[in-house]
Amino acid sequence: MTFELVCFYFFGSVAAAAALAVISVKNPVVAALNLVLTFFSMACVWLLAQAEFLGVALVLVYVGAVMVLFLFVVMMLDVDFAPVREGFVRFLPVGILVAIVMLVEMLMMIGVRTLQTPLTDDPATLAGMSNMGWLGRTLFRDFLLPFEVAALILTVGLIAAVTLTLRKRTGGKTQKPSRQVMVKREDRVRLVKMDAVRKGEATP
Amino acid sequence: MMLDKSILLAIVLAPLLGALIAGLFGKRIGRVASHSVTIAGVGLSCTLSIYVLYQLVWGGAQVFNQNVYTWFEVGSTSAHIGFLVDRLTAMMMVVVTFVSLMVHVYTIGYMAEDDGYERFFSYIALFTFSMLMLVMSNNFLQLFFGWEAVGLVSYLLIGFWYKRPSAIFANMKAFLVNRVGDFGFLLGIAGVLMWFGGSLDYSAVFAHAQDPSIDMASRSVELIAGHPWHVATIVCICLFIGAMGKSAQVPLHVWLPDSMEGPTPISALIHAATMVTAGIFMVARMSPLFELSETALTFVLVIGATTALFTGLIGVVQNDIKRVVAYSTLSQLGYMTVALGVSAYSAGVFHLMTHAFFKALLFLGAGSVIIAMHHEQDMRRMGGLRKYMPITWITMWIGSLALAGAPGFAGFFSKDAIIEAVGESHRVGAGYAYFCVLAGVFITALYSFRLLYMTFHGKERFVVDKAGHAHAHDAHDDHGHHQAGHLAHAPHESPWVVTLPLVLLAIPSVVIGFLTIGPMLFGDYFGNAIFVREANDVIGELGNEFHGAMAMILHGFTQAPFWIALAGFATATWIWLFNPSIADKAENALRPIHTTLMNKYWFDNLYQAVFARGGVALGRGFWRGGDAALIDGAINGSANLVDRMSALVRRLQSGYLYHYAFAMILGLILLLGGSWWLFMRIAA
Amino acid sequence: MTMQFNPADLITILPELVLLGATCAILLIDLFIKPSQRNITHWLSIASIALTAFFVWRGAPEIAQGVTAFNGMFKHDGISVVLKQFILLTSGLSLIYARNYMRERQLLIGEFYLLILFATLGMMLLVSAGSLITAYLGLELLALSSYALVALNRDSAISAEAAIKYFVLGALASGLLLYGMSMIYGATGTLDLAAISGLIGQVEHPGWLAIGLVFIVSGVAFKLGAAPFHMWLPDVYQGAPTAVTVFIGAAPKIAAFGLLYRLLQDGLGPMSAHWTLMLAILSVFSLAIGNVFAIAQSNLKRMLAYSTISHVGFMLLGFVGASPAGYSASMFYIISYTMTAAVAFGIIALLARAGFECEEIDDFKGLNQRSPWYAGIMAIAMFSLAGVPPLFGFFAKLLVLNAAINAGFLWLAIVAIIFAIIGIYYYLRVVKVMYFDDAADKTALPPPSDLPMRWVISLNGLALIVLGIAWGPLFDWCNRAFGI
Amino acid sequence: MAHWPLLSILIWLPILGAIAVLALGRDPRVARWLSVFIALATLAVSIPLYLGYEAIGGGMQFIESHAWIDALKVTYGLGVDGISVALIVLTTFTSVLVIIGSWGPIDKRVSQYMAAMLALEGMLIGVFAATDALLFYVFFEAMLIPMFIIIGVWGGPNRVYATLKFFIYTFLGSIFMLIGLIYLHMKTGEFSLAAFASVGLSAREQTWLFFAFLIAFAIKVPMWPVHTWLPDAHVEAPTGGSVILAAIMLKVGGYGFIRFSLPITPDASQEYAWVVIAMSLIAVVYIGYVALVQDDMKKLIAYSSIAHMAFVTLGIFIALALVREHGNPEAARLGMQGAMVQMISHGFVSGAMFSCIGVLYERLHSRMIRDYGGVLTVMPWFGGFFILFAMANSGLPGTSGFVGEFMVILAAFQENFWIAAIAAFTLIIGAAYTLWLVKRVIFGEVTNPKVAKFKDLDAREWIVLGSFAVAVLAVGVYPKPLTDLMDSSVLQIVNALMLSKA
Amino acid sequence: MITLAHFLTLGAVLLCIAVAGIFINRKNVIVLLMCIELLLLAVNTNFVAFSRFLGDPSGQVFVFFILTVAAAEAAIGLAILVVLFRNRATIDVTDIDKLKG
Repeated sequence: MTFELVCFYFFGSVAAAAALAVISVKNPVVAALNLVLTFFSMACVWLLAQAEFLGVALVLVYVGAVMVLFLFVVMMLDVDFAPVREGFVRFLPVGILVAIVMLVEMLMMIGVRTLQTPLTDDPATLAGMSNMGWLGRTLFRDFLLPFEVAALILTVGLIAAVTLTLRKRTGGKTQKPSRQVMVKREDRVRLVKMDAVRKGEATP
Repeated sequence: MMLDKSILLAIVLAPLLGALIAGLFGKRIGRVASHSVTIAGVGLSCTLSIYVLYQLVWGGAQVFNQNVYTWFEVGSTSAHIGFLVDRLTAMMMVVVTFVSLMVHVYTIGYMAEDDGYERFFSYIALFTFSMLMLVMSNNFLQLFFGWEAVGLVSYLLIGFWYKRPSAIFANMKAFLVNRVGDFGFLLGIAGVLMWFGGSLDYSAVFAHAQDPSIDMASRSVELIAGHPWHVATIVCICLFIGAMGKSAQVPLHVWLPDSMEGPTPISALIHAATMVTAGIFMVARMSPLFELSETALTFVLVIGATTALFTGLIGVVQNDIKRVVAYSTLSQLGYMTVALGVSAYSAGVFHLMTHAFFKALLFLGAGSVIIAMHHEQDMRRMGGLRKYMPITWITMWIGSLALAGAPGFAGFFSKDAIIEAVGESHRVGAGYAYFCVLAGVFITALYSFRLLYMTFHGKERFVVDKAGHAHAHDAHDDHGHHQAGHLAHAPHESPWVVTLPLVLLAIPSVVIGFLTIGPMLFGDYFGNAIFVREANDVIGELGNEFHGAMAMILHGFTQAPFWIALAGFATATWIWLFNPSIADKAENALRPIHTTLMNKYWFDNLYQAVFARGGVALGRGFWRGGDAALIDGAINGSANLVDRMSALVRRLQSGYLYHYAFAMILGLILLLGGSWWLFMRIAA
Repeated sequence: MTMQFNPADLITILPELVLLGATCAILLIDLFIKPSQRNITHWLSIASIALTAFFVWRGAPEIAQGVTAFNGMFKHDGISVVLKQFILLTSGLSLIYARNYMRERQLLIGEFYLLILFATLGMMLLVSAGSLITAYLGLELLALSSYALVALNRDSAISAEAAIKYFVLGALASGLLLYGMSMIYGATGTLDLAAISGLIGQVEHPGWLAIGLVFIVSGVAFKLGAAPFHMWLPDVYQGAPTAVTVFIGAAPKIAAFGLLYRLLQDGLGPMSAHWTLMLAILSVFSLAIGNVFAIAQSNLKRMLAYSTISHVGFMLLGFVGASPAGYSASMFYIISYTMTAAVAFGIIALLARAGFECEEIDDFKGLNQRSPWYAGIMAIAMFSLAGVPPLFGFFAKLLVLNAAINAGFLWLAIVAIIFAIIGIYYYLRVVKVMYFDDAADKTALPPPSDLPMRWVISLNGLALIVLGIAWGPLFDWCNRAFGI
Repeated sequence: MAHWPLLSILIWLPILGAIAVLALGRDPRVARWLSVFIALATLAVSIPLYLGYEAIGGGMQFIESHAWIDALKVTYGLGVDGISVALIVLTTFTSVLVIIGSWGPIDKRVSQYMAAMLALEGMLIGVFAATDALLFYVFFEAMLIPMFIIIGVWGGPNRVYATLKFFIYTFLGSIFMLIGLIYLHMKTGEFSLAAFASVGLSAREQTWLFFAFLIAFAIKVPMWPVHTWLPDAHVEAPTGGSVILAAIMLKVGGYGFIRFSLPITPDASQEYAWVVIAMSLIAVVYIGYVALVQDDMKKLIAYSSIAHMAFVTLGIFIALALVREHGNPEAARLGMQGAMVQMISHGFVSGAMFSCIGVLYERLHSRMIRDYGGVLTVMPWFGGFFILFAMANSGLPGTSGFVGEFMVILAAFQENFWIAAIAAFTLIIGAAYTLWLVKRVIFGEVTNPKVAKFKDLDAREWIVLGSFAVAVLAVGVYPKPLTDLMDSSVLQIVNALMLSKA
Repeated sequence: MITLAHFLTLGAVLLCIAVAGIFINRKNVIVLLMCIELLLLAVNTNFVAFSRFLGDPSGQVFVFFILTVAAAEAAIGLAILVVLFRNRATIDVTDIDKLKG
């Protein structure tokens, strides 16, 4: 039971708990904050695996950008607290069961019980460089094409997001002086001829 | 010397040509042209037939047996159209063409006012063609062709007045009953092809049948496992079933009386003289086969005897003049069949010939009466006609005497020969047959003279109202349109075109038997056209006592048949000539018997109930129950099932995201499990 | 293992570069033109696709096993050539079929073209993926564009619904795919497909491979729309604007085929014993669900969506043999399917008018009286989908059945034809509606204003007959791609 | 003339003609004349085929073979033997009459109708001429499309049900055959029928192949119990459709048995011949009775068609049984010939009957027997024709209807007396339902005032019925040319039956 | 001391939670998007762990790309969400059922 293991268990359990909270709490804002917590603790877990860059990136990208976006949207749409539907309770055990079955199958096939691969020392340090350099080198040498494609994906994301959300304001009130001066009486006033109201017939 | 093929072709084709012309262009060329062309055709073939007969008998011509063309040829199996003309055939040809010619002439008068005139001539000429094809055939295929062709024409002619419900019912009935016979006949032919040397030609088949090295008589086969039957028996019985249909033997006789719905000339030509005797001819022709099977001959004998007696009985109670003659025809056909049954083929054929003449005479006479009575056929509304139509009267007497077998007349010789042949025979059932034929003699005399008396003698049972010349001559095809028993004007003798044939037929009715019995029965007329085994040769034995026709007449007076016939004559005279009231008394006294006879032993009702209605019911069952309910039910059912299933399962596509995801995960888990299991198997 | 960047690689991906460049150019140009001049964008996009196709043809590798670039991340071989050609073809077709429809709905915006072009680029990368990562990125490029395209009609509630469903499930699927990739990576220690298939023999944790395989198959099955991972498909096809349906109904299927082939054959080929069975199961599911669900549909787009599922099931028949012959049969099948589906959806888009979607089956009543020509083309498409000779679809079915039977999966072939018989029914229903029923109004339909579209769709329809009679060359092409 | 690709011309002339009719046929008159012209041209082309075919030897002739799909060794292989020639001539002959006959009744979308008919003709010829199984299958299936359209568009009130049933039923049958063909392709590596016939197959393979083929062809023939699509299809189809369907399409089934079942799976066919024979006999009796009670003329004739086609299947499999069990090739030839003649004859007779009903339908727009009666009084010529064809339908000697049944019964007798007896029952039941029909429709008093206004045949109908009549009588009176045409081909098939495969 | 099993287990657990979240969830779509992020997180954990234990950087590079894509994905997802909300005024999962059958 080394220190790392203690940390791992701590962060791991926190992450799992927070993840559970994400899917179970009613309030989306709370869910989002729980998600943030999950990310934080997972980042720490990654750090335990000496993936410093990714750990930091996770915090920056997700907690810094994505989650904020989420919260923003939640606020913007001010979604009401959805009442729990009756179908939910009936369905819950089945769902949980399925999830557990899946988990068990996966763990069995991964063979976690027999799996005792010890943590070797950091390949990056073996390579004599920081984790960041280690990654960067690979990224820009071997993964040039994917890197470009990733850029494209971001572009698409940009285009798509804009296309879908940007819309011209309709119904905005602006003055058009030219039309104002050209206005005629007929446009404004209408003379209606009515025959006088006689007694008896009026006001049904 | 050899007969010329072209002559034979001419004999066959002349009537066909006439028929086609009259049929296709009748309306254009008109009545006279139509009947002249057909009569010319039939006349030609009649003269040529007589010439052929002459050549064969006196000209010393060889038997003609040649194929005209090959119908089909598949491997070793081949079928041809061809002629076999020996004396038997020649005799038939003369009879057929002669009677046909008479009927043609007669028709000119009889159908004078019918608007189907041309059609009618075309039909009868066509019939002549078909009948000639039948008798002149040298193989089974053509025989069957003619067989069905005459059936077709008879169908068309019975239904000649196709607006009458009764007529179109009768013609369908006739055709179907004949088809029952043909069903057997066709199987018989198939049997011949299979067992008698794989050929359809008479000569080959007969040769095979008589080949001592094969001994067909004892060859047998098991149609039902464990029950060996002689092939000869199977084949012959099948063939004879065909004959039963065509020659109206019990129980397939029911169509013949109804066929009287057709115009009278047809009754004379087809349903008395020629077509119905085709069965007799066929059996005689097949004598080499029938000789192989005692069983089959017994079958023939019993059927014939039954027909001879019991159909005659019905004749006694009939009041429709034509029907009386029709039943007498049935009974006479029975006689012929009996003759065949005792292997007296020549006697059968001999009776066929004589019967053809006098029965045609009787029918035409009856027709002449009917004309006079304006299509009144009920004898109870006749009587005393002799003074109005002497020729008809006399010729009818001649015909009846011949029918009753008065010594010297044609019928006497043939019938006597048959009776004696039966007496001679030792075949199983001969005793029964002997009784039947003797009793039949009495019955025959009874109804024959009953007919004469009720029609020509006694007091007139019809009224002549002077008014109403208006509808004196309107369409023949609906009789009884005016009040029953009332005539537009007094009956009178028919025109010469009607009476001439009567006279011309009366002559042979008298003399033909006297002239031909010698050669035909006891001479060597038929040569080897007819084959009889020594053991069965009753005619041969009779031949020993035969000392000429005259002697036979004298001998006849001493024989039972004569006295029985006389008794019948006396009874008839006593009852219907002098005190008809007895008839009614007897009728009441013998009520059950009378009803039985009136209902023709309920054959028709039975068939109607079982086959007609039963068939329809069965069909409905198959259709509604089998096709609609079961088969289509299954098919449409499965289609609907898919539809309903689809409508049901589509709910699974609930539209809810989480269900979709859930389905995916379930699939994933399924695959995981499967692959885990597989993985374990491979690991292990 | 690190190696320097090799400029020759740029030549290899020249077609992709061309398309990319053209797309960026269009992106810029479109910013500066008035909406009324959208035709410029339209024709530029089509031209760029044509140009790309030309370069694909020029750049077709001589050697059978093809060439790789970027350390094997990009694989250019006969297969990718064929697939790319048809991806470009169908994308071009969908652009042509789309214009009129989109214009009438004020949706003819530059982004539409950009997204389709990016998606096309993604598909091209996808089908020549030589490494898990290329496959993933190509897939995402395609997927993200598709999500946006489906939602493109911002004022349509059902489009948005379709888009969100598509997005969530699609993300889930790619998540699963990624998980599978991670296990594969863990087991083999490499992302390079060729290397993976080389290493599979001596992995110490075959279980990881198995689990990775399952997740990958699930992910790909989703993209293909194979049951039970199909449920997004009907909703998306129906919800998306028809013009978009034309696109996502055609080209991405070819790409998905490419993905399936790259991952399972190139990467996990040695594990075929496992995945052939999985695919067989998926195939049965897809055939059953697709055909049975389709019968009850009244919306033509939705019906065609289900029919797509059943056709995917048929296409998978070719994979169960894990043999080149089978792959080429499947490729032939997917090509024939996309060509036919393009016609079917295209006709819907063609008949649709502003404010009238013409996507209910009943909208086609009496079409033969109103516009015999297009009724005829639609009928051809339907019979081809039903697999009636002498049309394209029949021979495709023939080939995959042949493949399945040769692979010893006779039972599967029989299952397939039984469901094919059920399937006949709903295709015939469309023909029945067009030919046997009477239209509400007998007036002849005005021919669609878009002349090029009329011509192209007619040619596309006739191609179904021509390729039905002379399908040999195409078949040979597929065979050559797989080195047969 | 032999160096011309006659068969290809025969196939493609009508199909391309169909396209031409579609293209030019805006004006109905143009469509009619053009289609008649094309049909006549096709007929004309089929004459040199008949003349040029050397009956002696009876092998495949006019062979055309071009590679179609090299990869699968699929060939565009055409060739005819006597049987095919007979059927092709039947097709071209009937098609002309059908198109002429459709001039009057078809008034809406004429060009489409004519085009469908022509395309159908071409495909039918293709089926009869194909020597490559896949090519055969393509034509076999493709012909469903035009028929589907014909019934569905120009059919009666219940046409949709009928045509869907027709299409799905037939498709269901044939698709199993497709599996069989693919399997055989796997065994042989090619699709040529010759190769299929020569490849050795185990008993098990043969059995399931046999049943795969049986389903396909039994539905096409159709045999009891999978016949129920036929009455519906006939009742709803327009006259021309019924004629083509009865006269030719059904023959494809019988032809398939001869071309596929017998040569490819002889042993299984022998083992299960009793199944087919039983089905045929049931059809003769059962269907006969069902026909008896129909009150719809077309349905009646449709059922009688089933009963008559039963003689085809009976003849074919009787032949097989005779060869295999009795070693009696002579009788087998007779049976096979009978089956073939029956096919041709039924083509004429049923075509003629349906044309007759079409003539009546045109005048009264009813197919119900009860609406008619006494037609002979107002239409003497028509009545004559009708009676003639009715007689042919009930197998009267001297008409074509008799020949085939006669041969088959003769052959069946040599196999087994009882089979022959049941088969011969058709003499009675067949006559019963046909003559009853005649009695109720043609004879009798005119009850329906509309009937009284009937006009007799016009020239167009004269041509159609007259031609049929000539054909019926010609085959009936002198079948030898027909049998000679097919004899040696039949001989080859029968000889092939003798060798086992397993 | 930490073994690979720990990481893989944690990844699997997160994955299952995320998946369960997707199909159990009855609330609004945003949570679904969050679940997707969780899913990717699980995957990333796997990659990180493997790459670490294999001593091969490409795994972590892959994670880098996944993060990138995830960001774009989130953007698009939220955009679609907004569109949906504008049309429907709700993003409740149970209300998104116009397309079905």
